[in-house]
Amino acid sequence: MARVLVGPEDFDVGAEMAALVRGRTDIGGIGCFVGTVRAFSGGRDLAAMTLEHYPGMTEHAVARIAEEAEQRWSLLGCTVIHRVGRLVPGANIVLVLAAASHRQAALAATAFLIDWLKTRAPFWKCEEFAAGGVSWVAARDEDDAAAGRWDEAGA
Amino acid sequence: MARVLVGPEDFDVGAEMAALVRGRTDIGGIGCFVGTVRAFSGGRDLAAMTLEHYPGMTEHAVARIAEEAEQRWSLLGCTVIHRVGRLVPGANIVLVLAAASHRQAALAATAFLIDWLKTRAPFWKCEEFAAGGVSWVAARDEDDAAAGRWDEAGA
Amino acid sequence: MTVPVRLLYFAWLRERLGTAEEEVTLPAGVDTVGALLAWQRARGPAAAEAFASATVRCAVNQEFANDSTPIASGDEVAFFPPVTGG
Amino acid sequence: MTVPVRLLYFAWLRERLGTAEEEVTLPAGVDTVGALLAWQRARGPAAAEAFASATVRCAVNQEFANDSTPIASGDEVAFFPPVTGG
Repeated sequence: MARVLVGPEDFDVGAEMAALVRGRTDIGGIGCFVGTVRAFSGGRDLAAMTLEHYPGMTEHAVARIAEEAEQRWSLLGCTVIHRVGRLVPGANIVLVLAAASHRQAALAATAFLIDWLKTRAPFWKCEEFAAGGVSWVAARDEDDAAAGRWDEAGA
Repeated sequence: MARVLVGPEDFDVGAEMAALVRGRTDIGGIGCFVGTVRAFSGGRDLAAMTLEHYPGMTEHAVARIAEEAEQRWSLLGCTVIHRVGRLVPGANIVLVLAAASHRQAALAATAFLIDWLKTRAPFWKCEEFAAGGVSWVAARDEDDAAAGRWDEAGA
Repeated sequence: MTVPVRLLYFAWLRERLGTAEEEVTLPAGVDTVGALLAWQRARGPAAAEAFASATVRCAVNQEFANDSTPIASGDEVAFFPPVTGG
Repeated sequence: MTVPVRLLYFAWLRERLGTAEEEVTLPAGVDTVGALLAWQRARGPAAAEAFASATVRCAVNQEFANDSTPIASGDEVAFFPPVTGG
């Protein structure tokens, strides 16, 4: 059963990883991804990035994505934390952890989790520029393509 | 310039990641892999795993692998820590961190780093069984295949 | 034969419509997402413009939906742009 | 025309040979890794057995080497099984 959190609070990668592996001796590898706010977007300086979401549906959608990863790769542990609200450059946005017997499963599950979070969980990013003005981030075809590669074989 | 450490000391994933990103606002994603000692191998219980290495050559080989990753994926930060000596089940063996502007580069570099560490750095694992006896771990064809996929396109 | 539903809007759709949420009673026959989108476009100029884009996505009772997904009394129906989290 | 070199052994090769390191003087003509492997196999039964395996790997001056890699006076030459770290 994955640990799933959606909220404004920051996360502590070391503490989350320690909690995932504590007392376990069946884990051979832990894959991890942390997404952070960049200070530039399309050549413009960012003041902040605000993440809107769909309360209720979000937690459910993220939990299902995590469950899918747990099943596909027989994960021994899985954590997904996604922040919402206004975040400044350098801030953490998302944490994915996947623990498995072997590294291939841990790393594939990590990539899958972030690919599906980007395309199948109801979050929307709004950029706030240093020079003023805001802009909703457009979905990218390459993110859909990255998510789509998990549709078939599931490797 | 990557941070490379080879030695018996354990590492602190949270502290290493914090050091990698501190003060940076150009990073969009950090990929991470932690390898740990499993308590079972080939159906037998392990008491410990001892990692032997080639002092001098190891640091050099690991640094070159990290440099290759930094160049291929334009990494904004890279850390590789590999432990040596006798490690008990549950203990950390290896840490890989790769920071980049975007997630694809961070995750690809992470996979590359661990694949090449397994096949191109002079470490050898010796298993010590709970029921007595020791055995050197044999290299696996699938690790060579995993490392080989980075030889061509370098995707 | 009218159908009361709860409508939610997110991101730029919420901003363009100037509302995050409303309760409406749909006329008989508006019983799929496709029919509800057509009904939205006929509500007025602002709605017509907001729902003109083929990129508008929908969830019914917090599950991603498509044009043929049925809509029934009491449903929660959300409209939003393609997601961009992660 | 003899060639002094330093030889290192790791993992099971070290254990089978009962030594981690030695200084030897190679006869003239033993000037490649391939020739050095043949010389090792001719040193005695233990060495013959340890070096019989086609999986023995070599590094010259801390760089991975192959049979045709040259060996010169003062080189550090290491022999070991395929690596298994990570």
